[in-house]
Amino acid sequence: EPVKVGIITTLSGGGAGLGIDVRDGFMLAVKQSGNTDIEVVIEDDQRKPDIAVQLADKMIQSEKVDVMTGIIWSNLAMAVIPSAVAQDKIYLSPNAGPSALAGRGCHPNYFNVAWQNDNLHEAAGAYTNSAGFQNTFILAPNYPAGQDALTGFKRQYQGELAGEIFTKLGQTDYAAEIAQIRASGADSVFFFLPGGMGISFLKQYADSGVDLPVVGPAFSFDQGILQAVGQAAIGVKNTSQWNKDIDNPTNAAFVETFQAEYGRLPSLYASQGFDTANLLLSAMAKADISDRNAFRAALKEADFHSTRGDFEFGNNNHPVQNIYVREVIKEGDVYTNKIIGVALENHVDAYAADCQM
Amino acid sequence: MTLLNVTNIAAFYGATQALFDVSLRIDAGQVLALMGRNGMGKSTTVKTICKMIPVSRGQITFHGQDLQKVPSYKAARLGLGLVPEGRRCFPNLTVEENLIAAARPGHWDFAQVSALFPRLEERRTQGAASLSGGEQQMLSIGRALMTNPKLLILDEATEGLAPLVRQEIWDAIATLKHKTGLSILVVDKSLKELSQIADTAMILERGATAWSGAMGDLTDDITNQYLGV
Amino acid sequence: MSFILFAEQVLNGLQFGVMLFLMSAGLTLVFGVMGLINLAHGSLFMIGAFAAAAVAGLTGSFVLALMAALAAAAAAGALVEVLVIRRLYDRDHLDQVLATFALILIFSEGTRWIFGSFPLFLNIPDYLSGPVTLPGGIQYPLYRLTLIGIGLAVAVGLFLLISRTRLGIQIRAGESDREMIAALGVDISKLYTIVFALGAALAGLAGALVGAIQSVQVGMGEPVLILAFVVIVIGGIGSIKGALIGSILVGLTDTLGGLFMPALFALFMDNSSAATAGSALASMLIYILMAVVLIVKPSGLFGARA
Amino acid sequence: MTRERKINAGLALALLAFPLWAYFANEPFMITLATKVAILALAGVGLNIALGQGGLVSLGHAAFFGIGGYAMGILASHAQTFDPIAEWPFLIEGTKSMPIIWIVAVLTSGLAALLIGALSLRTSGVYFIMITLAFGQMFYYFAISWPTYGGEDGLSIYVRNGFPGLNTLDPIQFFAITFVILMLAMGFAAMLAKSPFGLALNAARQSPQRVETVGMTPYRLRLVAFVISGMITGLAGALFADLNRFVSPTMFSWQTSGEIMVFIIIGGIGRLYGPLVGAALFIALEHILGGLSDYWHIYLGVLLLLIVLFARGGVIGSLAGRGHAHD
Amino acid sequence: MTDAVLATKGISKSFGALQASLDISIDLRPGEIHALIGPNGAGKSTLIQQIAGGMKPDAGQIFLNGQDITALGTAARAKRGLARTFQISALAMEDTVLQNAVLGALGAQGRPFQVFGTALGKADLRATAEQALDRVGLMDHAKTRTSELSHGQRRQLEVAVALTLNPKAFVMDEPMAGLGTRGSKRLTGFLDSLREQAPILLVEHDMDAVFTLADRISVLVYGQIIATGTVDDIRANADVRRAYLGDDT
Ligand SMILES: Nc1ncnc2c1ncn2[C@@H]1O[C@H](COP(=O)(O)OP(=O)(O)OP(=O)(O)O)[C@@H](O)[C@H]1O
Ligand SMILES: Nc1ncnc2c1ncn2[C@@H]1O[C@H](COP(=O)(O)OP(=O)(O)OP(=O)(O)O)[C@@H](O)[C@H]1O
Ligand SMILES: [Mg+2]
Ligand SMILES: [Mg+2]
Repeated sequence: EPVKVGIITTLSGGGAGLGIDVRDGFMLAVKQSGNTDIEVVIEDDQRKPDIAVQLADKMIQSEKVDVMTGIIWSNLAMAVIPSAVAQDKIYLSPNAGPSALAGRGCHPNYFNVAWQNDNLHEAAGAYTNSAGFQNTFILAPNYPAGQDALTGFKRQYQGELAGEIFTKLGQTDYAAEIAQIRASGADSVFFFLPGGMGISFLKQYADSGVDLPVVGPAFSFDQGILQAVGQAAIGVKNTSQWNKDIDNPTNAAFVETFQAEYGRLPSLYASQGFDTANLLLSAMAKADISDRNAFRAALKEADFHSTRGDFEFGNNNHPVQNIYVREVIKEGDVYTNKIIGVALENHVDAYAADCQM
Repeated sequence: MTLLNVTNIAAFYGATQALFDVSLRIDAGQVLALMGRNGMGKSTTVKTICKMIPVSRGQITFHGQDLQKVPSYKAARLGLGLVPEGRRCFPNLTVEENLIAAARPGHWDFAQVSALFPRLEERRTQGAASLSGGEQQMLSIGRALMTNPKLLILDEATEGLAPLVRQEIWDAIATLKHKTGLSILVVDKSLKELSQIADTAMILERGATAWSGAMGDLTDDITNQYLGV
Repeated sequence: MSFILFAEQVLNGLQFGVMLFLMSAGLTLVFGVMGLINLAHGSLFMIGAFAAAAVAGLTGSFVLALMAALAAAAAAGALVEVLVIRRLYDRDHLDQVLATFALILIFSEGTRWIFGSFPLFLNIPDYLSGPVTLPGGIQYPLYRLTLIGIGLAVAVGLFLLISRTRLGIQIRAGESDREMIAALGVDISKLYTIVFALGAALAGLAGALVGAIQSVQVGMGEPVLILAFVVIVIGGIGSIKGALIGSILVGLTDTLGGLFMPALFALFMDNSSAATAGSALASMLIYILMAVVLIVKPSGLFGARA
Repeated sequence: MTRERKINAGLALALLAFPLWAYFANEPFMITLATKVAILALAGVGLNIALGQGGLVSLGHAAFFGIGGYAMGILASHAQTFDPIAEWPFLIEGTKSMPIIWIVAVLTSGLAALLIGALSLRTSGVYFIMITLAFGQMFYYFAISWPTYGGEDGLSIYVRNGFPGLNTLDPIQFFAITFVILMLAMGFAAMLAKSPFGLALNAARQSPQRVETVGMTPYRLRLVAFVISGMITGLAGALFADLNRFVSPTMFSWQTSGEIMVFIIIGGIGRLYGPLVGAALFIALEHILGGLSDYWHIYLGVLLLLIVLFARGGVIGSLAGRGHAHD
Repeated sequence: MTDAVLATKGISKSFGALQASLDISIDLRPGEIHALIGPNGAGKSTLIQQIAGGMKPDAGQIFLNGQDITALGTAARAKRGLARTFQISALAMEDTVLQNAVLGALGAQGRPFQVFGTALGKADLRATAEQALDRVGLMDHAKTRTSELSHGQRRQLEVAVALTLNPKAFVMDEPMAGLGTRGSKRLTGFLDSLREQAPILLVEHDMDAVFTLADRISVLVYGQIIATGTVDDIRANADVRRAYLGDDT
């Protein structure tokens, strides 16, 4: 029986790049599979929660989809996922992994193919320890994901905090924060500033003359935005569950075909979209969507070739995976990342224990 | 040579008609006095000539050009210099700036205007808002002259001024007429001064021409009928 | 808090303020002279940044990039004025708000259509990068100092333009009596186009200058636009002086507020919640400032009319 | 009577007929869209009392819309977790009852409108537009950074709140609720316009001096109108939150204020059915254009521009001719 | 002074350097029409504004029926019985003539916050309004939109709205302005009949009307009253002829 998939993702306005990458990665896998039993509807949420909710209603009520995916942002995820899974739709998250859905709020219909939100931050904390930093300065925007980021970092980090700052969401000028970093006597800086915020911060940081080492999650250093950050990012260490140099055939083929298809290097988000589709395809091969229990079990097995190598779900349907440390380098004219180590091995998120499923 | 020719114009404010078939003519070097009691349409006539309000019927030509077809700034550039009712100096500008704003090349420049109204030279940097009424009037005339007009239009240039100041203004107008041969359309209420300066005259009564002719032909009967109380 | 940190933050506030001034100057000019609310002013900021990034990408020259920003924004401004804005002068503010809101949509999506969804790259030129040491041992990025310099120079230039040149005099005359200045032979619609293009060029310049230290991306203009409105309302609409003082006030409030508010809250809260609460209040601070100014002076600090 | 009346009756019928068609055609999403139109139109009806009748161009009505939304979100989330909102000075429990939520939404947004209005109405013109914007932004930033109720993530309510005797999760029944409320609000707005208060308010917009010289204070008239306006928009906010079963600070953003205003302008300022037409057109465009291209905002922009430039008086104004509305 | 309905005592007002009112004391006695004349910009409208409450005097006091009303706002003065008309018509232009008159009646009634029932359906309001319209002869135009009225009819409507307040004193700023000769004559007759109801402080440039109507005339020049007296006094006053009337009058 054919499976109908609804992708709600951000395709216009700020942050559209992420949604486009997820969509392109997903569609690439579907195309490569040659499977004609899968029908995909794609809608643009404009990064607005109310639009996302409506689109979800539309997909469930009108399009009658079986599986949903695509949401990038945690706040949109929180608006859509709980009610979708309650209506017995399967949801495969290609990016957002809010803690509320990982712990007590976990659900058998909800699978996260990317990470729990805290993971990359925790990894950054772990790396900061191993790199020998004792007094780090941490900052993130003042919104839930930002607060989670600092909490996640502190969960692993063992040294002192030279300072802890919440910036304004959408802030573009970090001169004031950089001045505080300069005055704080820190030995390193951890920051989580997704999208344009990270670009601005790094450019300004590089120009400020403060030359403390910088650590962050992959979001600010990924393929889509590195070119805009430019020289300022070189040498920065960041944590990610994926990189284009992870050595396995699936990944190599993915990087190559993605580049051939779309004319650009794949990003983290593209890999997540690609994995999501492959997970779905693997379950379709094993079970019929009309038999929800069998289908869920097939998903849980995660019997597919991931770009990350082996892929495994924990008890809360979130990945148990390695998180790597990457370094920003320049290859020819292109800024990109290279893996330099493993920050956390087979990492299970902190909320898994709370999940009664 | 006919400089300004207004033929059978009508004009409205919203639904109320303010001008009915008004015609007038000014030749080069002439002074025309436009008279009439309050609210009879003198200022309205002036405003239609300067393209501040549209005419609904009739024709206005200046220097042979049909003014109907040009916007107000082009009409001004053809050589219409307006001293509007209520002076309308730019209050946020100084005296000098008021003059500069209007300046176009020609005989009249800041020095010439200062020579005509020495008072303006003294007040050069003062804001127009704080000038006395008479000074504002001088400034408004000076400003119109700075555009080097062919026809100077004075609407109530002596209104509300102390007699002494009035006299100064009249003297200046006389100078303009006799020394520079400027054509002038003058709207005013003081018959005595008008009769000394104007060549032709015209009286408006409720938006229509009541009388027109040479200034010399204006008899006491006529003025009593149309201008008296 | 050390003196150096404080001094650096004051400089930061100043720099932020000066950039805001470039945005607000055009906005206040357009509003003061033409009575037009232009929500699309932020799009001109964005156009400047994109033009600069594109030209810098092609030629590698920062100076050329700045020129391109000025030219592109001015051209876009003039074009929009002639095609759309001109029809709005006699309309009420609501129509202006809606029409210029529509322009934002067109500009933003149009830019995304041309340049794609990913942020663009525009970097500080080498000769302006890195910090310099100021008297008192303050380390401060050279580029930001340059921004302060450029901003203040533009402020002085604009002030001279408006107060000393014939064009400026005519602009101010048009502000108080549009009909009269036309009756004196000044082509008021051309004047308006010039003013609009000038305002646009300043916004474009600000976009390019800021683009080099931030990310050049679609939608970058709107947050600045809101701030610029706050600035001109605080300063008093139509006043260049008000825009400058308002900008610096907003710049300092925002920067120092972000610094002091969490510190203030830390006096009676634990650090983490003080950081949260303090920065929450800090982000509301300029709006509070604006509300207070308007409640005390309903037409802004230097506003003539309401 | 007039042509506008006939158009209005047609519009009300259309709003009723569309979801009924969708119900029988088994297109529940179309009902949801119609519900959204009704709710946003309600917000517009609220703003239109301030804007159309009072001449108060508020760019901060998102504040009331958001307060209504959060009234629902906060009450329902406490009911969801059985965690009282306050225990002192007396016990306040959450609730999942729509009528109670509505009352709270209307009262809190009315209170906020009283405060904001009392301060903002001291200014006028663009300053008023901007100071209302400023208040809206204060709420926006507050909601984003206040972690208790979800901050930027917002609050999710998993099940729609209840209304005695109805199954609110059934799209057509929830639509019926919003439709009735919208019609009541429009009836109220129509009555207001003709009432002595409406007469005075409309006169205060056209000539405040006149109103003063006959012994009334424009400030007070406007303040009352602003409060009524805020209350209705607040109620719309509560319904909107229930429609989505979700609230977030986006409801407070200036774009939300702008959109509500856009509905009114598209439909026709001061026209009773203006907000309905505007909201319907906007949502239809969003729905249809959104399917055409990733860059559909361009088309939306061009369309809006054409409406402002060439359809003066909004859609209703163009259809019905110049009636009782100001430019 | 004690029997004056309306009086000012030492009113002064300046705009920056401009002295618009200087120590002005005038009064309005029962049953009289007191005309205020003077050149443009002399400060007549400014004085009217201060009396009506639209502008605060820098110094001096204003009394209505012996009570000091200087501190009151426009609306409060209107409630106490001070009715004014504007130099430039201030009416609700989109509303009908009747609605404008009802607005006056509503103000007089003092309960503007009624949201139930229609304004035109309130019998008491409507009666007051129609009566006033009838008196100025506008009843035929009750349903006309005000913006469609001629200039003269608008002036009549202004007076009608003032009448709905059943005022103790009228303050009128150039009611004849823009009326034709016939219109002025009609309004002159009407104002003449109005003085029995309440006295009128009348600012007017139309000397025919002023000389016909006025019991007393005050002449304002550069913010100062230079003369007050009967029509004949004023016509004969040399200062007044010089400052305002001129020699031809
Ligand atoms: N802006 C306006 N709107 C409506 N009517 C107007 C307007 N300006 C003038 N009027 C009317 O048009 C008529 C002619 O006015 P105009 O100003 O031309 O008179 P005038 O002869 O210049 O009088 P004055 O000697 O008082 O200046 C008057 O009845 C006046 O009331
Ligand atoms: N708000 C103000 N600010 C500054 N100056 C003002 C203000 N209001 C009036 N004036 C000035 O005060 C003077 C008196 O004005 P006013 O309107 O009282 O004159 P008026 O006697 O009524 O004249 P008219 O007969 O032309 O109506 C004028 O010079 C005017 O420009
Ligand atoms: Mg005149
Ligand atoms: Mg006056």
